[in-house]
This record gives sequence, structure tokens and C-alpha cells, in this order.
Amino acid sequence: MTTGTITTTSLPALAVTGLTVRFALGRARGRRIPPQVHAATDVSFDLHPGRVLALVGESGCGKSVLTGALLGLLPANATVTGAAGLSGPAGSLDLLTTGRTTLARQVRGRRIALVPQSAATSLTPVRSARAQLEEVVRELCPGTDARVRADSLAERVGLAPADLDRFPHELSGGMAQRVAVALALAGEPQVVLADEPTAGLDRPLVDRTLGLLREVADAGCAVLLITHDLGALRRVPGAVDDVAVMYAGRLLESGPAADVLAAPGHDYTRELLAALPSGGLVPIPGQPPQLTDLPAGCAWHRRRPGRCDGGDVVHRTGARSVRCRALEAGPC
Amino acid sequence: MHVPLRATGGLVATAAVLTTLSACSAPGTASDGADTRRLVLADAYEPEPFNPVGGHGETGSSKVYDGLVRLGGGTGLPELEPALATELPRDDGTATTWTVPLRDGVRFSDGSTFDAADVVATYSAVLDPASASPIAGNYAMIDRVEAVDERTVAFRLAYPYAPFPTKLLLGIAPSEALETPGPAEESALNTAPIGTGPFLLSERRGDRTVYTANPDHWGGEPEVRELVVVYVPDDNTRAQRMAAGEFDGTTLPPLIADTMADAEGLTVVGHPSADHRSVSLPAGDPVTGDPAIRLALNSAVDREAMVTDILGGHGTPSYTPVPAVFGDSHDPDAAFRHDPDAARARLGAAGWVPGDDGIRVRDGVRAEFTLMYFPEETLRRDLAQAFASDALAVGIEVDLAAVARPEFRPRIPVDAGLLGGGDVPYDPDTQLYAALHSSYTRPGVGGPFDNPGDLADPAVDAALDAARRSTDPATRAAAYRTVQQRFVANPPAVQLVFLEHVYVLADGDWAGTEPVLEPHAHGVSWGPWWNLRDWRYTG
Amino acid sequence: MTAAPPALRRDPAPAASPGTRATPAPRPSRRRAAARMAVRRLAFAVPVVLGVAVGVFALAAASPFDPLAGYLGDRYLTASQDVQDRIADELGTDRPWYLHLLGWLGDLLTGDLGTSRSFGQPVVSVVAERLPWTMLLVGVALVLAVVLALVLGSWAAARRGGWVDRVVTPLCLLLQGTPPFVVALGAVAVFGVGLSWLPVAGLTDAGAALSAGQVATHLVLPATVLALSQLPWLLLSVRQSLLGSLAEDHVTGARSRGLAERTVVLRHALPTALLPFVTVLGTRLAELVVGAVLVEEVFSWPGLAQAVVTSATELDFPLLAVLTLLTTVAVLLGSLLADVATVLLDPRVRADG
Amino acid sequence: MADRDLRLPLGVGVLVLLVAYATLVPWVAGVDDRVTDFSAARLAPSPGHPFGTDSAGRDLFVRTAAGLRVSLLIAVVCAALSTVLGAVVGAVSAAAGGWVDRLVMRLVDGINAVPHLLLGIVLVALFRGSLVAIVASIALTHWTQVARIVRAEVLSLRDRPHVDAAVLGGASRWRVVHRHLLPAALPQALVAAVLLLPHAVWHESTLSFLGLGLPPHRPSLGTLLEEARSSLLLGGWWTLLFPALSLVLTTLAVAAVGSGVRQRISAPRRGATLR
Repeated sequence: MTTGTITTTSLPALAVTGLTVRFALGRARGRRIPPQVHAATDVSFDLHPGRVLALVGESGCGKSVLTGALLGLLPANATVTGAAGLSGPAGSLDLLTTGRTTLARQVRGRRIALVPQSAATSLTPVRSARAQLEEVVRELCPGTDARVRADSLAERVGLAPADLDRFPHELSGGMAQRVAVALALAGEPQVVLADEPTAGLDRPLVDRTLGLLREVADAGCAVLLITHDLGALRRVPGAVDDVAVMYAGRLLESGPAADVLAAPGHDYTRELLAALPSGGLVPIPGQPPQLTDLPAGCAWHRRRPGRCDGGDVVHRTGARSVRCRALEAGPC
Repeated sequence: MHVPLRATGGLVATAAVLTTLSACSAPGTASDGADTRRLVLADAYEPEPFNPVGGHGETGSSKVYDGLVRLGGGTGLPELEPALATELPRDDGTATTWTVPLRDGVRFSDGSTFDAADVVATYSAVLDPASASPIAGNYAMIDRVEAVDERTVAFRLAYPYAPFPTKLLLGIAPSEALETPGPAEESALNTAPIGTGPFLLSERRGDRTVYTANPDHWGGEPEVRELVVVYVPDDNTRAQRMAAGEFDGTTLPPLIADTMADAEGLTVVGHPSADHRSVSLPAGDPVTGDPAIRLALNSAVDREAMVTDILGGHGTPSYTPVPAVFGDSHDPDAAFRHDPDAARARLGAAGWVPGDDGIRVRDGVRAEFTLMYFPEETLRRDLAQAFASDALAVGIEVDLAAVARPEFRPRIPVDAGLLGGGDVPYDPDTQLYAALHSSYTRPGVGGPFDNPGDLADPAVDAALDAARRSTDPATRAAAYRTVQQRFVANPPAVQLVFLEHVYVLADGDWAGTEPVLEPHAHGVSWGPWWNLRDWRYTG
Repeated sequence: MTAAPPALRRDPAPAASPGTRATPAPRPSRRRAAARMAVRRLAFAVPVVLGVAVGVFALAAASPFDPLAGYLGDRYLTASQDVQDRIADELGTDRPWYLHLLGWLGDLLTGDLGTSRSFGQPVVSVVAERLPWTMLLVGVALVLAVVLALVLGSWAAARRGGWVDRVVTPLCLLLQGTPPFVVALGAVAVFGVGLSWLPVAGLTDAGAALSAGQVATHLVLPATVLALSQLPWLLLSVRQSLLGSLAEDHVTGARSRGLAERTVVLRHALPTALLPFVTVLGTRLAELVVGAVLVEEVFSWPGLAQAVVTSATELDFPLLAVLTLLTTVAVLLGSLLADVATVLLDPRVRADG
Repeated sequence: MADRDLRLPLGVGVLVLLVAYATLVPWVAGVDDRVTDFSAARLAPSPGHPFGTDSAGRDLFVRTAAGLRVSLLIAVVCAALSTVLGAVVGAVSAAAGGWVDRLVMRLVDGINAVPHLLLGIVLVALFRGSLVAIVASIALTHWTQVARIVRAEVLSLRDRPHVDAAVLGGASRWRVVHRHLLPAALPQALVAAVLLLPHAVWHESTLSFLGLGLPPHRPSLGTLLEEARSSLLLGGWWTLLFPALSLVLTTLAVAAVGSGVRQRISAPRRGATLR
């Protein structure tokens, strides 16, 4: 059941502005600062209740780092700057500056939930799915009957209660994915971050997972879908509301899905779509950038010189925004 | 499925309980709550089997048997008192026939009456080869034992034997138990003794033996109602538990006992003994058999240092097997002086020339021999090490060898041994005869520990036999003095020390203990508790 | 493990897809598989135990040990030659050793284990009297070691570099270098002689009745020392495997679900870390027995392990042979239990793995 | 935690110190430990006697060194014997393969089933008092680990190209084992030997402590600690402290060296065989 018309001007559940993540490799010896991995640079986007934002890009472009940064799960050698304002009935706070304990006690699972990348390995192998689901229910919503709630969650994600009694290694890829979603929904979060939920699934399962996330969004959650499967977005219209394209740690383009997919504003998006089977399988020349030595300006400019002005300025027109401007006519 | 984490929580609780439980209850004292008429003693040795024919209580120390006579207290050579006999045995003037009148109205613990038949049965069983009794040799002088009547026994000896009364300390077992001849160690008496003694054996399990007072003992029921003897072999453990107040008394090596001298509530008691330690010098070995080496060793050894440093003063130097307590029989001049230089001079004169490593050599033979000792006895180990060190100082190398008891026997004629002596010290004859008489060098006569130095000196033999047969104390004393002078002239062994047996006693509500000359035996059957039957409760 | 009642399987809702894998093996089969493994391991154990028995008897035959000396003990020094010969043929000690072994094995089956000279009673009663005390000591020590390993190991891993980690880990390295009897001596020196807080010997205070309180106070030092002698290997193994599993995906997954850190460590990281711990526990059992021998000797705890030392020093062959076999069986059983526990604990492992 | 590669230099340093102490001190002091002076028994550590004196008045600084020397000597001999025995058995069973290999492995499992010390106690109890028995009791129970390591090494090397080449060149199986496989397995065997040392030191000192090893008057870490048991009661804590300290330091140093060497040996190897 979708809730009325979605206006982009309603207050965003999560507003991420200027999110930058650096990983220090090795230890600083003497004066020489250690090499750094520019995992994400100046990433900004908003998640609105009821809408699904798809974050797309080649693998290794720093997408998964975002979920870790937002939930404070990055390893010790990471430094995160920028702001991520979470607002809602339970009060607003900045994810990047709150302490670890508040993140653990009030945010994770309760207000922001994660559907991890490889669902099977994110479950403890020696405990059944039911035990882990009921545990989350008992922890997040004390007082409810864990067994009943677990079964209803299972129903909601399309699992038979008996399937919950299996061990993680006895679950199929699809089933594990659905258990992960059930776990995410257990605490009725405001925001759901899904990190490559469709990786490794066959086509009907991918479509069904996207449908599931759609239902979650329609139930009022703000959903971030991280994927490299552009084809699926095209194949299942309406699965996502907005799209953001990421390359070498930077957002190159974002805007309503239909517009971006139909008329990509940035040359890279155009080439991405062209590389799809539906777009004629045109390979993108050059090599994906190494995140350790990125140029200051627009990394795409170095890989495809002459296709954009190399500037690092975000041009915003209406709901769409593009970084740097194409040399020929039309937005870069 | 929850992994046993909840179980680990439970385990943590039990571990915590255990530790708190222990922290609050300090070690209990021996007599908390138990009947105060009760004594708990710790012994270093397990009690030997209880069959008198097997040697139990040969010197009158048994708690469950009575001998015809028993020892009187006092510091010197103890007098004998009548026990099951009504008066001391009388001889027929030639010391060959001894008649002993017996006490009437005495009953064994199984209710049977005590009479002459029991005495005859006991001594006959000792002499009977079928019993294979290890103490048979000590009673070889008895030819026949007869019951003159219900209340009198006559001992017919093969030859006159003046000190015969000391042979009547042996505990008397009921004739009914000795009817079937057979090896002494297989008799039922070993584990279920039937005696007339002041105590009854009530429990014998694992590490503890419990005696209870015999209500109808002919000498009256002892005031000590219950005696518990716990077997704690390790000296250190015994000392720690004694210090912690777990026992009423125990026997300890002298140095460890001295550490408790100033502890409040504990007193250290020393009893004189004829128990001596010596190093046997096999005659067959070219080094230990050589008279010069033997005499040199006797002057090289510093006996006074051993007494003060190793025994902590609890003992006296021993030059011959005869302790000073034997009075006239002891010859004070038969002694050695600690004089390493004299020893070196004597060795040099005898042709033992020091080699480049300081060890003397003669005709290609190095002055070196092996000294065996029992590894588990720290006292013998320290004496052996001190002996080896003193010998080295004069150029004789002594290689120490820790040899367990089973392997000890075959090596006695070959290697020197750190031996103990003075098993029956109540007459010079039992102290010297088996140790020095040449008849004990022949195979099959006595055991390996008799005359280990293979002394074959006609003069010694003659003196020993004369002393044994004479009834005149002066003649006997003179003969024994001659034996000591011959011993000092060509010593078959290096006598080291006479031990003072040391005991630690917890102050209690008891009186009645008195010193006594103790034999080589060890353990709490002796010590202050040897006359437990006479103790009076003053609590 | 709560096996869910076999719910009626609804016709799959459109969204649910039939499981693509074969239906999972029903849970009890793992128990049957573990049982099968246990039987195979026991079958393997019989030849090993027999081999040890043959080894011990062959060694005895090849050694200067004279069973007669064992039988006669001190009297061996004084008994005359004919007495020895009589007893020799009576005991049959002059038969070849393998006949002796067969005879002994025959007696073993009928429960007659021969008489122990050093304890002056049949071997059976020595075992019956002393085995419970060894079981108590080893049991409490094992529990103490496991609990300490789990608690301290997890604490040191969860708070890596924290004060627990900085104290416990070097202490474990030091303890690994210290043989059990040195740890025991140290304990006696400090607690027994020095502070005399705790009794250092025996089962109860002498003369005192056998009460739980007495035994407990006397059990504290030996059990703690025995636990400490095995703790380092166990603790470091828990710490190591826990550190490893803390970095794994399923732990980050658990954290992302908003579970409290304690729950994440204890219910998600520790269970997977337990599996290698159980196998290490299995391998340490032989050392635990060795530790028991030394601890019982120093604290004169009247257990079977101390009987090993007594029977060795006094050359009491019947008892020594039985104790050797008993220990071998105990160790084999221990490692079997550890493997079975691993199979039961870890659903992923196939039984014959 | 100390950085991993710090353990090797630290271990070697401590070990060199200990070996120097064990060999030089008795030689320099020139004191004959058969000389006793019971009047100087159990003196507390003092400038004259840095480690105090033992129950027979001998200086513990020298006596501990002599004890350490004996224990180390026995340990090295046992480790060497075990390694040789283990290497030979391991190599033979790997090379022979088939039922020989299975038989040997069953034997190895059998020996490992019985706690090593217990086997040692039985052996030493039967062959009472002979040094050979003590060495045998340690060597005969510790070769199994070496055998297992060498066997694994030989098995992994057996199908390597240079071995096939040798076989093709007409070399007999045993020559291959002798000239190619064993030398290749040597480093691993050496590491196993070094790691055996702590066990051997423990084993000897435990046997002596139980009164089954070296005779009490002979210096060794075990006999010194056994003696400490009685001196402890008379307040002689130093008779326990210094021998125990040298035993623990030796064990830790050798273990550190062993694991350090293994880490060095296996590291490049792993890089080299980038299959």
C-alpha cells in the first residue's frame, strides 16, 4: 500500500552530505604519511521515506564502503568525514559523529537496518536462522512473543516458518537473502540499506528481491539499494525511484530513475548503459581507476579525455545533478 | 540451539563456591569436636604385618601384643619388667635353662585364655623352618620350649646365654592361631592380630590405622581411648601438616623438627637410641679391603661435623657399634680422632701415592670405590655425601650410587653401603654378635646385612662367644671391650653416628611419657608414645 | 537444539520459491553419524590398548626387573635361596613373558588384576579406592581450566590490548614454560608454607572425618595448580580463534543488526571459536593426566595418578601395568569425546570429516 | 604482544646467555660438586653466594649451572636421537608407502595415545638407575612428532619434478630418498628437533623430580628441584627459585627460537611454491 503522492520536498529520513572515507594502508613511519585509499569522496544524497534510491557503479568503486561508514562498522584504519543527518520521530542525530554505543544501542537495527552483501556468510553458521531471528526480535522489541513475530516476519519475506529451523549452510542463496531481509525488518527501521542484495541470484530471484524492497519502501521505509545490476533496474520499472551513479568514489550523476535511465546526463552513465546487453554490449575502454592514486578533479576525465571539462563542480537542474560538464552539447 | 554458554555460566558459579568455601574455613585442628581422649599420630612408615612370628613387636614395642617381659623407662640401658610373666625369668645357675612363671587370668582379644601353651606355640613357630620366620636367627640359641605346667614355661638352651631375658620381649600369639604351620607372612595374624596387649586393632585402611583401648587388659584399660596412626611417607608433607596442627605427634628428620622447636604449642623431643649409621667396607675389594684405607677413612671422616650439621646436634659420633649407654661394656678409648693429615700420612706410608687428579694410586689400582645408599632417605644421602667429601679430601674417590632396595642385596659383598644397625640394642650380644662374628660371613648364615665387612678375626670370635656364654657381668664387659679394641685396630666398616630419634609433640592434656633407649626401628610405635598404656589424662 | 514441529507445509506463496537444494539432512542423523564415528574410533582403540599391554610386558621381560623381587619386597634381601625358588615356581615367574602376558590378560577379563605389593591390597581395591579421588581432582581442574580459558580468553580477545589481554597473555606464555611440578612447588611455597592459608596435603585433615568441607579445602590448591598447568594452551587457543572469528562476516552481520556487543561476542563470535577449542582440549588430555601425576605426588592426594609414581619407584609391576592401560584408555576416550563433541557442536561438519 | 620477529633474537640471546652460564660457570669455578660443607647448608643469597647454598652447603650459583648443563646435555642428546629416529622412520614410511606407511602411522598413533611421561616412567622404572634408560625414555617417546613432519614433507616432495628426473635417471628408490628427499626435509626436521628441546628438558627434570631420573646426588634441574622441596620447608626459598627460573627461561627461550626459526623457514618456502 503506497502512501499518497511522494513529493521530493518532504523531509528526508537520511541526508548524507559530503561523505568522504579514507583508509590508511600500513603504519605511518616517521614523517612519511602512509598511502591512502580514497574510498569515497564528497558523496551527497538523501533518502526519503517511501522512496528507493539505487546507487549503481562498477564493482570496486567504493559503494559498499558507504553502508559501513553510515553504520560505524568500518575497520580501525578508516577516517570518515562529512555529515549524515538522521531525522525522524525518535529524534535526529548525525550518524558520523555519534558515539559507538549510541550507534549500537539506538541506531543499528532499530532506525537503520542493513541487508548485508553475502547474506549466508552474515549468519552465524552454528546457529539456526530461527535462533538468530528470534534473538534480534527479543533484543530490539522486548515484550513481543519472539516466536510469533519471527514467523510473521518469515511470512512477510515469503519464507515458510519451517525453513527458519535450518542452519545457514542448509539455506539456498534466495532463502538466505530473504532471511537477511527479515532480520533487517525485525526492528521496524526507518531506513534500510541493501548492499548488493541481488548479487549471485538468478534472474527471477533478482526481480523478486527488488519487489520485496519495493514493498518495504511502500510500507514507509527509506531504502538505499546498492547494486551494479543496471539491467535489473531497467527490466523492473518502478522498482526504484531515484538513481545515483558512482565512479571512483564520486557521485557523477543522480536524479529520478526514469529520467536518468532514459536520458543519462553524464557520459559515464551513457557508457554504462551501452555496456548492457540491452545497450549492445559496448565495452568501456580503459581501466577502472585505482582508488589509491586518484586525480584531484573528475577521474572519468582522465580515463576518457575530452569527454568532459574535468571540473569537479556539481551542476544541479531541478531534481537532477551532474558533476562536471560534457564538452559537446548537452549536460556532461 | 544455544551453545553450552548457559552451562559455562553455571560452572563459573560452582568454581566460585569452591573457592569461597575454602577461603572461609581455615584448616581444622586435629581434635576439633572429636573425643578428646583420642590421639592422632603421623608415621613415616606403614605399620608392618601384625604377626609376631614374622617379627612384629620383637623388641616389645607392639600395641596389640604383650611379651613375657617388657622394657622399663629411664635413660640408660633399660631394665626389664615382668609383663605376662609374674616375675623376671630365673636361670638354673648355668644360664642354659630358664623358667618363667606366667600371669593368671589373662585373656586374648578373641576371649581365649592365656597359658603356657600359647608361649610354647609362639616360640616354636618362630623356630619352625616351615614358618620361614625372618627373626629365627635371633633365637637360634633356644633348643626346646616346654610347658612345665599351665602357669610355668621352661626354655632349654643349646648353650649358656646370659642375656636371654632380652629375648622374652617377643609378643605372644594364641596357640590356636599358630596351629597350622606355614610361612609367617601368610598367617591371618598379619591383618587380624589376636593379642593380650593394651590396644585392639579396630581399623586398617589405606593410609590410616586405628587402635582402640582394650577394656579388659590385665594391666587395666589405658586412658587413651583411641589412637589413630596416619601414614604420611613424605617428610615435608608430614612437617607441614604437623605445623598446621593436624597431628598430636609425629617423627621428623632432626633439622626439620628443629624448625618447629619455637612454634607455640609444639615441643621437640629426642630419645637416645643405639641406632647407628655406618659405611660397610667389603673385604673382597682391593681398596675397601685394604687395612690402610680402612684406618685412613676412619680418621678422615669428621663425625662431629656430621652430628652438628646433618643431625642438628641430635646424635653422637659412633666409632664402634657399641654405644656409651652400655656402661662398662663400652670402651671409651676405642675411638678415632678426626685427623685428615694422619690419614694422608698413613696412606702415603702404605704406598698409596696421589695421582695427577689428586686421587691416590697403588700398583695401578686407583683408590676409588662405590658407596650405595637408599635414595628416598635424605639422612643417608647427606651422610653419604659428607663421607664422600671427607674421603676426597684425603685422596680417596667415593662414587655415590642411589640403589633401590631390591637391587641392594647382591651388591653388598662388592660395593660399600650406607647401612643402619642396632635392631635389638638391649644387650651388647644382640648389638654385636651377628655384625662381627665370622660365622656370619659363610653363605646361608643370616642375611646380607650381617657382618657386611666380612670380619674374620679369631680374637673377636672368641671374645663374642665367651661373652655370650658367661653369666658374670664383669667377664662379659671385659670381653666386649676387647672386641672394641680389635674393631678399632682393623675396622671392617666406618662407623659414623648414633642417632637420637627426634619427635615433635603437640602440647596436650597427657602425662606419663618418659625417655627410653630405642632400637633401629623407626616410626611412632616408639618415641614418647612407646608406653602409651601408662599415659594419664590430665585434661 | 529445539527441533521445530514438522509444520504443515503451506502451498508456497507466490513470492516464496521452493528450496532449490535437497531437503536438509534431518538433525538426528548427525547424532547417528557421530555414533558411527565413535564405534569406528573404539575399534581402532582396542589394538592400541593391546599394543600398549604387549609393549609393557615386553619391556618388563627385557629389563633387569625380577618379578620375584617385586613379590618379596624387603624380605627379598633376607630370604634364603630355597625360599626364593619355592615362590618362583609358585608364581610361575619363570615362564616366557608372552605366556605371562596371556595369563595376565585372561585374569584381566575375569577382573582379577593381581595384588599390588606397594599398597598391600588387590589392585582392584587400589583402583576402586583411589580412582574416585583422581576423577574428582581431574574433573574439577578440567572444569576450572575450561571456565577460566573461556572467560579470560574471550575477555582478552574482546578487549584486545586491554589490561586483561596485557596481563593474561604474557602470563600464559610464562606458564607454558613452567612444568606442572614447579607450579605445584610454587603454590606450596606461597600458600602452604608461606601464608598457610590452605592445606597442602592429603584428602582431609588427619583424623578428621571424610566431610565435603574438608575435601573441598584440601582440593583447592591441587585442582587450581592442575588447572593452571593446562590453562595456557586452552586460553591462548580460545583467544586466537575468537580474534579470528571476531573479524568474520557473521560477526559484523550480527553487529549491524543492533545486537549489544556482549551478545555479539558471546553468542556469535564465541560459538564458532569453540570448535577449534574443543579439538585443542582433546589433545591436552594426555598432558592433563601427566599433570595429575605430578600434582597428586606433590600434594600427596590419594589418587590413582600418585599410585603411578609409587608403583614405579617400588617396582610394583601388576599395579603399574594396570595403571598404564587405564591411562591409555582414558586418553583415547577423552580425545574421542572431544571429536564427538566437535561433530555434535558443528552442524557443518559431516561425521566422517 | 611482542612483534613476531622479535622473538627469535630475544630467544637466541637468552639461550646463548643460558648456555654460556651452564658451560662457563662450572668450568671457571672449578669447584668439584662432590665437595660438601654441611656447616654452610642453606645459606641465604649473599655476595659470597649469589644464589645461596643448597642443603649440602654447595654454592647454588655453580650447582644450578651444573644442573642446567646436565639437563641441556641430556635434552640435546635426546632431541638429536628423536630427530634421527623420526626422520628415518618418516622418510622410509613415506617412500615405501602402502601397508608399511599405514603400519607406521598406526604405531605413531599408538605411541601418542599414551602420555609420554607415563611411557617414560614405565621404561625408567624397569631399567632403574641407568642413564641410557633415561635418555631412551625421552627419545623413544618424542620421535613421533618428527616422523609425522618428515613424512608429510617427503610425501609433498616425492612427486616434484627434480625427484622424477632422478628416478628416470636410474637412481634407486633409496638413493633418491637418501640424496634428495631427506636433505630437502632436513630444515623441517631441524625445526622439529629444536621444538623437542623444551619437552626433553621438562621430561628429564620431571623424572628426576619423581626420583626416577638421575640419582639425587647428581646435579640436574630435576634433582635440584626435588631437593628444593625439603629445603623449602626450612625457609630455603632460593633453592626453588633459581633452578625453577633457569628451567622456565630455558624452555621459553628454546620455544621462542624454535617457533622463530620455523616461521623464517616456512615463510620463504611458501612464497617459493606459488603453485
